[in-house]
Amino acid sequence: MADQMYFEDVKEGQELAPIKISPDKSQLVKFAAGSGDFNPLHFDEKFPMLKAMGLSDNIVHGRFKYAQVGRLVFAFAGYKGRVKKFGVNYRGMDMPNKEITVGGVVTAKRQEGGENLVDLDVWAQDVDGKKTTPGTATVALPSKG
Amino acid sequence: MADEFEITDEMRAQFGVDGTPWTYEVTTTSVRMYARGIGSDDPIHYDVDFAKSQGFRSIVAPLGYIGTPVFLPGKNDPTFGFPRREGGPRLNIPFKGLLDGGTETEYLDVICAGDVLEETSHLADLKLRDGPRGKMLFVTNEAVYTDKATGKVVAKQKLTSIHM
Amino acid sequence: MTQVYFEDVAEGAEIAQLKKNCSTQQLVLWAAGSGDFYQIHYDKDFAKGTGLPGLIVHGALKNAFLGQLLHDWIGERGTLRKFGCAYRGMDYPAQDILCRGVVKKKYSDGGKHFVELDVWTENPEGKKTSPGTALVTLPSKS
Amino acid sequence: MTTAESVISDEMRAAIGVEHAAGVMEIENTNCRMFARSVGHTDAIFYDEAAAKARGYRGIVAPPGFLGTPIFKPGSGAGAPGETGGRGFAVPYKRILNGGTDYEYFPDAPDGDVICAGDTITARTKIAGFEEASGSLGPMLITRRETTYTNQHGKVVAKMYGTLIQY
Repeated sequence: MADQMYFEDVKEGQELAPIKISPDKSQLVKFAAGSGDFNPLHFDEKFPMLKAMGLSDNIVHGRFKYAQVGRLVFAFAGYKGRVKKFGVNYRGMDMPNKEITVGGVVTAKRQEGGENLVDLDVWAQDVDGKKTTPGTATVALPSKG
Repeated sequence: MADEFEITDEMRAQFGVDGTPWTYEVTTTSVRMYARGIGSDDPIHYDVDFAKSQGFRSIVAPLGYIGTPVFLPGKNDPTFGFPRREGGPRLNIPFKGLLDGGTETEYLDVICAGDVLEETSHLADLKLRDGPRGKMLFVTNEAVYTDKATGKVVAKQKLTSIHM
Repeated sequence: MTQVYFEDVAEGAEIAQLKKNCSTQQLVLWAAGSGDFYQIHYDKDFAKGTGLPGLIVHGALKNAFLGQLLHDWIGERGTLRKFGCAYRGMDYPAQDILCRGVVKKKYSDGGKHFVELDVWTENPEGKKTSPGTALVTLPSKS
Repeated sequence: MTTAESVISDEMRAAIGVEHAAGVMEIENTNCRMFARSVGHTDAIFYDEAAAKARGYRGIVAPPGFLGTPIFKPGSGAGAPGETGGRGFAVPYKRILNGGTDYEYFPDAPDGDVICAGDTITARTKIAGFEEASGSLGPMLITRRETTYTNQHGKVVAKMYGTLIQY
């Protein structure tokens, strides 16, 4: 875990340290185990629904990408920060073994209800740069003061 | 038929009507398994002593994980594990296609191993839009998670599915 | 579930069979349940890369099936003392795995009523892919 | 095979009976249910705490063959105790097989107990012995391992006997 980020350190337009991950089938099976979502769409290449959906390979769980955005935001908040809210929309599919880059940027800082809040745009994007999973997050950071 | 589908007042009347509550458990082994599943190596999700040294009750649930529903054979979905509970909204949706539209979680507290949560879920929103292949129905359900020990709401999660 | 009693059991008699047939999903469920994420059980290409014909069923899952066979047979008042098997042959997804057991010996000792069994899993050709033994106690009617 | 060709070294003989570092296994509601679900168990004592207590157990019962989940540390192997012991010796065989696994339980009080959710189990593995044999695979070394599982009350609740075949 990187050093704790403080509210005073943050500037609008600041980019978050990205996470890159290329989930293989083993990773997706572990995610099935962790999340309880055992939909064969994500690990069985013979699953009939794949063909019905016009797909030639398994697809990455949307919630896996959501969780990667969660990792990004959690790392930004640090152990002393608190993630208040984070959400994404699933706009495109990602395939196993293809690199997914999870990124974010600070869109606003504000103080509200005694908290130092930072608003973020967050996303997961595929190798072609398409944001398959865009979203937003709000994090409360500690203050140095 | 799907093309003639309209959102009715009867459907809107189901907004906010909770289904039967269900218990979700957050355990050390379940937190670690989820953390492994997302590829995290942050000790805050694995090492109880370390998490306590950082001021947490126990290892911290990774964002996006709000516990595992109690699984009872015949009462939970065998693929997804979620409870097939009685009560709650029942929509008669004529669309065949289904996509996961989005997930949004609001946290009111940090969720840690050892937490036992009561989850209630209700229909929060319906939206009908025209897509390239006809009508698309956006169904948003909201789940509210309450810590059974303290009675406090710790998280709210909105799940949107797209029917088309 | 009806309770089986020590007096009901005869040496040489077969116990109720348990039939299994593993989907790929069940192998992934087992990976989650057991913590064994070795890819030969769910990644076809990986399995073939190790020289296997395709995905194979975990040996430990077949062992656990035998555990279920015994647990279901002994009923609420029986106890499972020992069970296990050797891994002698591979089983594959979407093929029947028949779990069977035969009473080898029964005896009473120290007020307990013991039953020894031969247990095994069998593939569709009738080959015993996981032969093993078990020791249980059953309640007595007396 | 003659004894002159034995692959069992003095180092291996000295390792017999020596316990490896103990591992801690956690038994919880969630992992008992997951294991039971993955086998296809139907008995409610593996899923439902109230049903298990009604049958006289302390909590959800660990299904047969389930001895808990080792505490996972990132970057380390996740293998359960007893799964890998005995592979570290220099022997002239390249291939390895899991020969089989047997479980023994000690359900009788006062010395034994039934494994239930909430238990923390300490697992200690040792090599019980080596054997050499010659079979259809050619000459082989059989390593017998034994793992003892002791719960938080100091009661031995299970033993696992594993067989590793190198050939």
